[in-house]
Amino acid sequence: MTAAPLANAGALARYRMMRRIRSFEERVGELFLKGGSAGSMLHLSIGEEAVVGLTDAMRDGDSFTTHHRGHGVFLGRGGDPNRMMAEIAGKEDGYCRGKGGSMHIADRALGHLGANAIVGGGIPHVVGAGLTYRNRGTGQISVAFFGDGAMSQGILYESMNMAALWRLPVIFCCINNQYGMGTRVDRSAGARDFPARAAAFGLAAARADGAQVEAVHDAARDLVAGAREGRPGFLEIDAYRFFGHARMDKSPYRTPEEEAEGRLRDPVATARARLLAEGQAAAPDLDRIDAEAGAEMDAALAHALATPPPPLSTMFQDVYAPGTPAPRPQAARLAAILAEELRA
Amino acid sequence: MTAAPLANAGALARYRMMRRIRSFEERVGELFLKGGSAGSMLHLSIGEEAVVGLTDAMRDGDSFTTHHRGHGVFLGRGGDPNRMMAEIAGKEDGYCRGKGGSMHIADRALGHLGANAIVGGGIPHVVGAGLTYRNRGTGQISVAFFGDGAMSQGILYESMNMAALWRLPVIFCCINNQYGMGTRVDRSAGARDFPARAAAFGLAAARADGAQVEAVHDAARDLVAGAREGRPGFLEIDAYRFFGHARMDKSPYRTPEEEAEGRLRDPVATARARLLAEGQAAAPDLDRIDAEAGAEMDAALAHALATPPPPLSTMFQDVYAPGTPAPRPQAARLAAILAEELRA
Amino acid sequence: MTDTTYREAIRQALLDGMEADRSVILMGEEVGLYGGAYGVTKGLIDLFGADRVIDTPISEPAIIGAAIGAAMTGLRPVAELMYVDFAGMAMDQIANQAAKSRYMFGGQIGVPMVLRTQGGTGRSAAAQHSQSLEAWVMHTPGLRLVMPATVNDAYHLLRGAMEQPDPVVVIEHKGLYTLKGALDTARPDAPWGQPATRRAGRDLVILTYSRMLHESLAAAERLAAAGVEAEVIDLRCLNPLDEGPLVDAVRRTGRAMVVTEAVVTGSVASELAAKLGELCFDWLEEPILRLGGEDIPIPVSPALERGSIPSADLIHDTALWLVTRKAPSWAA
Amino acid sequence: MTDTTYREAIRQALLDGMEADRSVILMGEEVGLYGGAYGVTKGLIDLFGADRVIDTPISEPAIIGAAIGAAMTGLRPVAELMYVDFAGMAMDQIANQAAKSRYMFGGQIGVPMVLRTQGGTGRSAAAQHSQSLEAWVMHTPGLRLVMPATVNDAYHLLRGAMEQPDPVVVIEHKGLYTLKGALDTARPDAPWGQPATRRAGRDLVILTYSRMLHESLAAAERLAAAGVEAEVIDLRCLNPLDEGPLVDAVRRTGRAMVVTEAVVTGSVASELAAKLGELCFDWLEEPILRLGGEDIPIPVSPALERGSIPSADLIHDTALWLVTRKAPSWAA
Ligand SMILES: Cc1ncc(C[n+]2csc(CCOP(=O)(O)OP(=O)(O)O)c2C)c(N)n1
Ligand SMILES: Cc1ncc(C[n+]2csc(CCOP(=O)(O)OP(=O)(O)O)c2C)c(N)n1
Ligand SMILES: [Mg+2]
Ligand SMILES: [Mg+2]
Repeated sequence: MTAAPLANAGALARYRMMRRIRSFEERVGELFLKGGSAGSMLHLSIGEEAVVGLTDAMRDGDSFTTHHRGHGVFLGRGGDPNRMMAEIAGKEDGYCRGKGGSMHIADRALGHLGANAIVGGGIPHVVGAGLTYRNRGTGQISVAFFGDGAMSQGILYESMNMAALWRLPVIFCCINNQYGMGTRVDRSAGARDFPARAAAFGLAAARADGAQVEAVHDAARDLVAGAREGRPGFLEIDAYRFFGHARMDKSPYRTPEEEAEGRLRDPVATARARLLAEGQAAAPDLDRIDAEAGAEMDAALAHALATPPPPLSTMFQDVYAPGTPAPRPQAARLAAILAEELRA
Repeated sequence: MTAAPLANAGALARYRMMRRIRSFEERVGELFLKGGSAGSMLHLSIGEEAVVGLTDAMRDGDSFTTHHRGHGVFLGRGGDPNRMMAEIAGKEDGYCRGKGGSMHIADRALGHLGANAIVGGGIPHVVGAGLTYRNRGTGQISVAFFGDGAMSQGILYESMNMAALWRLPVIFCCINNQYGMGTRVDRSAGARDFPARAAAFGLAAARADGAQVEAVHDAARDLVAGAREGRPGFLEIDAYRFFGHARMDKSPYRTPEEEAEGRLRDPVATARARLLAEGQAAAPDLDRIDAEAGAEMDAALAHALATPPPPLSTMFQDVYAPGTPAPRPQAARLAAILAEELRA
Repeated sequence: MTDTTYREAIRQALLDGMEADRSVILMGEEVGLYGGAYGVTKGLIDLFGADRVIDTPISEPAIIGAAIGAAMTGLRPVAELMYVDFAGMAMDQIANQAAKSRYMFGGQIGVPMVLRTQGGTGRSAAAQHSQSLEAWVMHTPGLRLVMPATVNDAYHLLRGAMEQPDPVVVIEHKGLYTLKGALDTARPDAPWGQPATRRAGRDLVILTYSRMLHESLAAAERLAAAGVEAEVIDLRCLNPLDEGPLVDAVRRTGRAMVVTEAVVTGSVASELAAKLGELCFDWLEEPILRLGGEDIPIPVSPALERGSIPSADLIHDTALWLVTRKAPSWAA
Repeated sequence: MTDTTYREAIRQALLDGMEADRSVILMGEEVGLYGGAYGVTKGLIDLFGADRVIDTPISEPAIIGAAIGAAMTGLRPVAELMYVDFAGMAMDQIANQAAKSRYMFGGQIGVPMVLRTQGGTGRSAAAQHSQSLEAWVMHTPGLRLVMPATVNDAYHLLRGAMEQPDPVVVIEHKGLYTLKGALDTARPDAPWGQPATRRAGRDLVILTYSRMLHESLAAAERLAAAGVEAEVIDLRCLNPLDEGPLVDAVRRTGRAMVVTEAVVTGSVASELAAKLGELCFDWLEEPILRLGGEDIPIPVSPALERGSIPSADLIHDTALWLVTRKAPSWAA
């Protein structure tokens, strides 16, 4: 343990969170290799940890939706790695009882209104949340997290327009990792200035360097403050997707050189270097943080592997609210027909 | 007949066309009052005649799609008032054999790829047409005409993005008549600068005064020239919807004062005044043009009322291409079951 | 109990629902100042203000999406899709988001919203404004679906929908807004979720809903004159479907027809015929017949439009055949 | 005749179609550089260039819309919707535009395009990436619908689709891409538009399509061992449907099951059961049974996912009951 003064506890906390995200995502990769994940649609947010600059500017009670690459955002807002990893493994102990998986994770208590496997699908939900907060004057905000790919989805513009029109406490956060699957952003965007698009709809819009969590945080603080007062915002986090789109993708559509360069823009390493350089933390502090994060996520992985899958009968639960009849299983339907037949 | 020199035959031709549109739309209103229209979903383009500034900048072979308020655009591109009015009356002699009506009129020969009753529905079709022209190097362009209401439809932004990305010979023309049904544009748009939105997607964008057909024409000529060279464009025509949304709407949501003021921005009257003021035409010339337009559209109205409706059996045609079996009529299906039953 | 219209009954349900529960909001295109494309929401913005009666831009996907988010966070939105035909733009939000959220999230997050819309023919509104798309909704687990045919149901089915913990799609019929009838706000025609027998009969059962109820009842009157007693059951609540009473009626009569306005292929009529065919096989004297819209887009010409959907005549003739084996003239 | 995979057969059809007709273009998300989310279009961009193999932004409505415009003006686009689940965003362009243009415009403007997509379970892809939405398509007049189950059909149904004058939706199955089988590019399994009898049998007929064909054939093998001969018919072309051969088979055997992976309520199975119930009533010994997916969203857990759709076991047990009246254990 060292005695170095932690001038900026917030920056150190953000470093810790980013490290936890990195470690979590690495364990998700292991889960897959061990055959323990539910499917292979696992999208790692490694390289995008600076989103913590925004999640950390939010408050308890604020809500959010994420895209398919949302583990980092969720952890940033307090997600429990055990229940997350269990969900990714399709286990009963997971956040969604093994029904949602990586792409459909949610936590009502933490304001996580849901990850979404439809590109852009969760974006309008924050508009609705914003309506609730505005109508009730609660001071909450709601944030939509999505990728650069969603910049091509019409529903984003419909949603931004509504937010601006109705002055909703809402933020749209585009985590631009430069790729939508194999398509680099210059092959999907007719013009590359995303904040300009948002501004044209009347939003306060900014871009921040995704290698610098503190830069993201600075931009985020302003936008969050504005949103709370009914000035909706848009934030582009300029990052790089370190690995393939999903677990099976080896990214043959981009060069190793580009990847190597992109990975230099590592928000975790950058934050570490800065904390050290500015004397805000000493190496052993950070090493301990790293080790703790690793151990925490090792445990989450072990838990996910060990905990049991959901029983078959749970399949019929949660289609409708408790108290309303569940759908009749097919076997029961066939048996009903059969029973009648035998009787007749 | 007068001897006044017609310095600008184009301007006079545009006047004539605008007058024809005005007269046509007035007859559509009469058709409805006479009970001769197929339904009441009739959207008159009175007040928006300056769109002729763009249709007149297009060439033979160029294609276009329109929205539900597209009579004027179609006439501007050469639509036959007889067949148009007959279609609006749901008659067999109409452009679409009485199947489409006012909101689904088309003319393959003139490049009219279809009016659309879905706000925004026809916009992406010009992107596809643009692909065809680009791939074949034909030099044609394709233009989407739509209202300010479609500025809230996500598919517009998806389409503009594609056009910019692929450098397509395409123009998006927003006829802003200040209203989508009862909603004035400031109640539907988070920010009011539509060309700025288009520019943010990489389009050449302009706004023109919809009371001045020549101003529209000037802007349109530039955009059309650019589009032919693969620089897609966006044009907002700033106009006013003189009457209700559709035939039944008396516009209680706006004041008579506002209406009176809006109607001062009359492109037909403005053009007439300008032609006279600049000595490009004498009043008798213009009176004759007006009278001719009126007579022509009287004839179209009479034709539409007189010509017969389609026979019932045509209902089953055109679901699929000729040569492929038509859907079996229900009566035939029931009769087939019945016949078997009787036999059995 | 008062005499009123289908339109007024819906408006009354919205009004009563909004007074009963401050979390209810309305949102959609033209629901405020304009009062609704069919005048259903007239004046409600004056009563409840623009925060609770929200005119939206023409953005169907985001309207439904915003309603979902509002529902997730504590409001009870009644979102309006002006025509069910526009569902094509919003089916992702309807079927992938609203319908599946509770399930995907393991029961954590419900979406207590109502989607009001209207469909059907009768106004020469052509192929993109006249469809009956309830089959798309019915094929989507997680959604509930009700379709009122009467004035009283216009009120009660909507009121009930506003109290459900899960998304309910309410499809009105554009041809019924001016229908007159009795409204008793204290007494529904039947409990929410159950079918209603609109006419008793021993010879065959006609299963139907929405506007086709009235064609079916008209046919049944004429059948009675010919000595054939048709039972007419109004499904009302299509999904989940309370099949018990339908099964009982079909078994009792041994003959059944399902009548809908939708394109017959892949329709609710097909679902009903299939299901009842399974459950009533040994009781059936004749095949369960489907009567539906022709398998074509809706043409704008009034005559073609009318000709493309079942009429009381067609229902009558077909029913007569089912019972008396007397072939109608068109079956020659 | 070569042995290849379903994936390769589709790729070959695209390749041959593009070589045969210069107006054919491919467009969709990741169809170019990436080679398709399931690797189907690998390398085609190198062969035909970026003008004919067009990587699009993630804009499903505009992708389909652009394909429509291209088709209207002379190209023959094969647009790809990466997952049929995304149809929800694009149903307006599919059902209101592509399907209805020819009709609304009185026959003037056809839309000769193909919409390739894929559906189904088997990869733990969860509720928004595993659906079988063919019922939505089938309920839309103006569309044609084919769903290949075999390697040879993967080629021929797509090639045939690329020659149709009207929009064709081709729904592949994500669980079949690695299926191996014989491809004879000169000889389809049956003419385009018609069903194929995959196994003859006298005791009952199983009507199915797409991946459920293979479960059905596996069940039929086991049934044969028990002395029950099931005929297995692969629908292949679902709309318009060539009902003649189906009617013949059902009348011949008097017993029928329809097996699909889709949610059973409102499914193609319902349509088939209803239609054949009408046309085969007097020949039926037993009700036409529907086997389909459970009426739930698809859960991500592999065990739950598998448990939610019909298995060879379920098909076998149910068929055995239909023929022998021997109740399966789960019906106790
Ligand atoms: C509506 C829709 N279209 C396509 C897909 C398939 N898909 C999944 S992720 C993805 C790329 C998304 O890119 P981006 O938004 O940048 O997010 P990233 O994966 O880079 O985090 C695509 C095309 C989808 N899931 N949903
Ligand atoms: C997708 C869709 N949503 C809603 C409607 C109903 N509607 C028809 S016209 C209209 C207003 C359109 O306004 P605008 O685009 O400005 O065109 P204008 O009528 O002013 O010419 C609306 C909401 C529709 N036809 N399609
Ligand atoms: Mg990305
Ligand atoms: Mg307008």
